[in-house]
Amino acid sequence: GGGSQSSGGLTLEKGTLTVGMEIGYPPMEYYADDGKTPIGFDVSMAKALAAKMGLKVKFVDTAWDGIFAGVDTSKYDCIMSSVTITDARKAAHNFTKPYVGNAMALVLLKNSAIKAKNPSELVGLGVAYQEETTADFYMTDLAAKGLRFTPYEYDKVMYCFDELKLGRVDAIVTDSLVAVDYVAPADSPFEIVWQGPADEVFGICLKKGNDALTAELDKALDALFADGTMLKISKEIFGGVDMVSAARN
Amino acid sequence: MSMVKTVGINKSFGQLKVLKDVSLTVEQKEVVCIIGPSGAGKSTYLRSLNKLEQIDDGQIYIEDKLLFDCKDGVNHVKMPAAERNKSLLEVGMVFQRFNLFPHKTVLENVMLAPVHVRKYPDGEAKQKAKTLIHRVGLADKLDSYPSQLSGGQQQRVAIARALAMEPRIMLFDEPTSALDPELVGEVLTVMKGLANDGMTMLVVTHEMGFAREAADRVVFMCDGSILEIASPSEIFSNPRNDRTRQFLQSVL
Amino acid sequence: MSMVKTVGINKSFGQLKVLKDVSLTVEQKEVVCIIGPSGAGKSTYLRSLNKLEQIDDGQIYIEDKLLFDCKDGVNHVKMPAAERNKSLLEVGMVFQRFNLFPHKTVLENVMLAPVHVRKYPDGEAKQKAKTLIHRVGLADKLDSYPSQLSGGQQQRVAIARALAMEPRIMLFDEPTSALDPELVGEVLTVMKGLANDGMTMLVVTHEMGFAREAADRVVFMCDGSILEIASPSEIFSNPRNDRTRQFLQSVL
Amino acid sequence: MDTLQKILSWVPPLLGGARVTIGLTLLAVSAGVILSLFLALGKMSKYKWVNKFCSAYIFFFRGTPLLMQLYFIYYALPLMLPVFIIRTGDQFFDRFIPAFIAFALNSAAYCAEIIRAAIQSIDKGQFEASRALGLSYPLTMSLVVVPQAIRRLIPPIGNEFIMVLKDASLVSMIALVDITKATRNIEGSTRSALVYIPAMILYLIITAVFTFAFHKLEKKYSVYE
Amino acid sequence: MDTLQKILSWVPPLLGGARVTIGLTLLAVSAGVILSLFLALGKMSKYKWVNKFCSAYIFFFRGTPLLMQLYFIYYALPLMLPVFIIRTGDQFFDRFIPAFIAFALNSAAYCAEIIRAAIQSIDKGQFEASRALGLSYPLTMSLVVVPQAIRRLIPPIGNEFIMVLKDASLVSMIALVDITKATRNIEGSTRSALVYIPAMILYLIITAVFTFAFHKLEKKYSVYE
Ligand SMILES: Nc1ncnc2c1ncn2[C@@H]1O[C@H](COP(=O)(O)OP(=O)(O)OP(=O)(O)O)[C@@H](O)[C@H]1O
Ligand SMILES: Nc1ncnc2c1ncn2[C@@H]1O[C@H](COP(=O)(O)OP(=O)(O)OP(=O)(O)O)[C@@H](O)[C@H]1O
Ligand SMILES: NC(=O)CC[C@H](N)C(=O)O
Ligand SMILES: [Mg+2]
Ligand SMILES: [Mg+2]
Repeated sequence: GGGSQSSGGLTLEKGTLTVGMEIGYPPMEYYADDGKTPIGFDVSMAKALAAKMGLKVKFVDTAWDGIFAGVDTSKYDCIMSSVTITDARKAAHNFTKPYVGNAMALVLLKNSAIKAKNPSELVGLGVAYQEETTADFYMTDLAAKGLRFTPYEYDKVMYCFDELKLGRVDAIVTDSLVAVDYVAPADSPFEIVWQGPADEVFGICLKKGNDALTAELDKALDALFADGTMLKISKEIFGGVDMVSAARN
Repeated sequence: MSMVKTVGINKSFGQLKVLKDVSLTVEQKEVVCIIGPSGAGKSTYLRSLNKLEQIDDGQIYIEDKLLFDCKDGVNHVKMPAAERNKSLLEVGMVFQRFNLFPHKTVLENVMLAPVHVRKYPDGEAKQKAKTLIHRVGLADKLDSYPSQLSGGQQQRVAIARALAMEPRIMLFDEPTSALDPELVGEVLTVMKGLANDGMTMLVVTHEMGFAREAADRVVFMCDGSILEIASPSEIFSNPRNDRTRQFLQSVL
Repeated sequence: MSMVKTVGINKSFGQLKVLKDVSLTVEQKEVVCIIGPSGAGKSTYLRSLNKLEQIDDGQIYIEDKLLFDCKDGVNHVKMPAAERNKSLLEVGMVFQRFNLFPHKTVLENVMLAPVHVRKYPDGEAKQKAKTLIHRVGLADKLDSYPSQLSGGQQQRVAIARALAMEPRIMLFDEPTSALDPELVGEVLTVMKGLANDGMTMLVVTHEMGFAREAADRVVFMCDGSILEIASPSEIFSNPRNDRTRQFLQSVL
Repeated sequence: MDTLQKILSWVPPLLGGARVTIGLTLLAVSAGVILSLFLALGKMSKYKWVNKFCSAYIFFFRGTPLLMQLYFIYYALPLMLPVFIIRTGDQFFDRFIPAFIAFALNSAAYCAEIIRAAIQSIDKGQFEASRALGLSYPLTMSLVVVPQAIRRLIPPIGNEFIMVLKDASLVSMIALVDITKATRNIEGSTRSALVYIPAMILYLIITAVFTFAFHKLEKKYSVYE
Repeated sequence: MDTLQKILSWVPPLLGGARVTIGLTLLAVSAGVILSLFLALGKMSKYKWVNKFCSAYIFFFRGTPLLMQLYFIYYALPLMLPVFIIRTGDQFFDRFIPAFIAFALNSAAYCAEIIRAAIQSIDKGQFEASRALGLSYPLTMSLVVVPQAIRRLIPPIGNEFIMVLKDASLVSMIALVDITKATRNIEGSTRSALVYIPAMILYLIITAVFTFAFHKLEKKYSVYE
């Protein structure tokens, strides 16, 4: 594409877009059944973006704890890992425009005895979430406002769901895009009982001040929206549902 | 009645034949010394009397009672284990390296077996232990731990400990060879006292002076066989066997 | 010229005074035996001649050269370390527990110091080592490891190893007391040979037979002091000091 | 001054974590020692199958990472076989108990080898003297061997204790708030790594205190030496 | 049949993880042993400050959890002091090298105690005989003490090696794909815990092979015993 010449010099490794992601966040980024091939929404998007920019793409699996430090210390060009755009993060990092819509979600077991209809009714309960994520911030915020619950923090979101299934926590707070994937199977033991406002949109995160590459990525992203690629990826991943368009409104 | 009688004992460790047809009878109140070079099988013989080693072939009688009649390592004497063990209690043993229980005081060392094996009441066992410790000259060391005693003192405690079980025969396996030369005397004195009091004793030793003075008979063992049995005066002044003569020359 | 001369040596371990004003002179070609009870300080004295122990007070001369003149643990003889070490090479030592290097063969044990300390060329050191090993009767054990030898053989290797440094005086610290009685003879024979060849020797021993036969003078030490020095015949037949008499009675 | 105040405010959560770290360690090593007694005797047993089972147990738990054992016991096993789901009605214990089980099973394997070595280090002469005095095997063990082995056990068991104390940091993976997890929580909220300093000091203090305690204990059991 | 095929498909990623596990262990223990030589000699040194520094180093690394040391070296230190940022131009090495550093520094502390114990276990008589023969301290060390110590080092260093092999599972926390991380990846994508079984077996095989190798090595160095 047209950006190929201009983008080449902007990346850490010439000709390659190095993408940091916490692989293990289905359906956004996770490993295929072989345990080593990254797949998912962000993976497809990254490939399409790189193709648009005339770059090769390389994925770097990173623990979520430390993923921002990684981009700060230039271990990769950008993070495409379901990063929710927040004010605090914006102050410390560059972001592209949002690319997918998302909300905070509360997940319980089906037929749960727990009657909470939203997170502020989780008083006295054990709540699982992934550490250092927006779910963590959301619950920490509620705690600061006086909600008394027991937090259970995990380094991978999959353990939150394991824990709920085993009955060792009462509820999970997580991104709705993840939650829908876990409740989708017919025999899923989980259900989503609440979704917050749909303003928890995801963007690509870059090192503060890396404006040139941010601009290039935004340009390529716009192009993918324009040519329908984003919609196609969304429908593929989310069973025919369009989760992307709302992020652009 | 003989105290200990062995007939045709054989014993191998793997390929190595350590005892070859060893027959010996020790009469009551007799003191028999076994001498011989290192590796002769002296310790193995002594230990087999006490079931510390399992013999391959041969018979062992204690006080005329047949306890072992072995063929290819299998004992053919049918007898309840408890009964055999009871007979074996007639045999006391003193080791080269004392083998006192380091975590017990002198008194506890001597009392332990009478209380737990003979089931003597505590008070009685204690009284008897004290008497025995007194007899070996350590009345002032009742509450010492073995590590606080000299080698000679430890060996005397070991003798008292063995005597506390009221054995009818005492086996000694080089009881003085781990001792400083100065300390050998005190242990030999105790042993001579025992002999004088009529204890039956079978003593492996390198102390030719003791053998000469205290033994009724001296046995010379070499390469797993008994080569000569004689009175001390005979064996020391006029050994019949060449190997005996050679050995005595090297150690005297 | 005397080989070793010590004047007023004192040495303490903490509160324990182990050597008290020990003065002794060993002339060239003289064989001096030190006897005495355990804890007398015999080993400590021997080791202080070799800098294995640091004396507190007193003087040590080797071949009339003053190497140590100590006061309160400080040596006041100013001399390059290399020079002192060179003089100390005149003193060879044989230990009770042999202390051979277990990872080296017999030949390597004997060659090691000549090659690395005296810087002898390999070939020459090897030739000399072989001669010495032959002399102690182990020509067929050149490539054996110490663990493959009997105690007596090991001690003979240790003697050859010490001799390989061509010392002018040899110290022996109970060279036979870790040995089985049968093996004592072979070591004493080698030592007697050395004495006959004119080696100056200072020997701590419990072997009264050796002292009687080989020593020019016998020193009796007790509680850190020299109590008696006399010829063997004198000291064994007619000890002047009570403590000497008592000691000799207990060991003879 | 401000920094000091900040650090002081971290002390209560760190101490809360220390309770979990120390509690888990004490319980797991205690249970491990008891279990290991059977394993050690089993591995020295003449019954072939007892012997094989104990050897396999020890080989397995010493041959795989504790982290993996923890994941397996905490997640995999209950997910595969629901009988292994532990429900106490208290979410803290729902995770503390599996962690305790994993650590105790693991520690048992290490302690078993320690106990075996200690028993085998007892001079053969002690067994022979006991035999010569007519003591039965159980009497020999209980009156002569075990009392002597205990003193030799204290240093290596103390070592194992310190090992488990540090390995307890793994429970942060299953959302138990030990010292390490408390540290990372504070690190996350303050966005500063300063908290590592008091946390490491806390670990060092705990290690030192327990090392000292085991040293005292060893001394106490060495009167006779 | 299908299950078998599935399990077989996990073998390549698990073996890939094994390369990281084994590579990290080999490098870290080798570096640790070299470093530990200085620490051990330092701790036996008569220079007070050298001695104190080495003791403090050993106390610190043995007294705090490896997981915390890893977090500290990988996350906290570079954030506080940018000089500690390691950039190689290769993502794998960017995390492998800090992990290697953490493991080597940690292992050095343990190996130092092993080496010290081995040297101190050499019979005092060996030093005395060397002295009596006129050997200087360096000659005594290099010709007499170290060659003997080496054989005694092999079993405990082998043990330490196996320990590090298992501790290497901690690198899954910094997203280095060792065996444990590969296992967790497969667990995540298959949503089944079956993968733990081949993973544990792989660990056991590796442990067994290295145990055997160290055993052989020990034998080779014991000709003279
Ligand atoms: N448990 C054992 N296994 C294998 N060989 C043994 C065992 N016990 C003894 N032997 C061997 O049996 C032989 C006889 O040993 P024994 O101890 O009976 O000799 P000894 O006459 O008592 O010698 P010493 O004077 O050295 O005590 C020796 O060659 C010894 O190495
Ligand atoms: N390094 C040391 N530290 C403390 N005390 C020591 C040391 N070496 C020896 N002693 C003590 O010094 C005294 C003399 O010891 P030394 O070894 O010289 O005696 P010895 O005459 O050689 O006795 P033995 O016949 O037992 O060898 C003893 O009481 C001993 O315990
Ligand atoms: N990969 C993730 O775990 C993202 C979680 C969440 N969307 C956040 O940004 O904090
Ligand atoms: Mg014997
Ligand atoms: Mg001495």
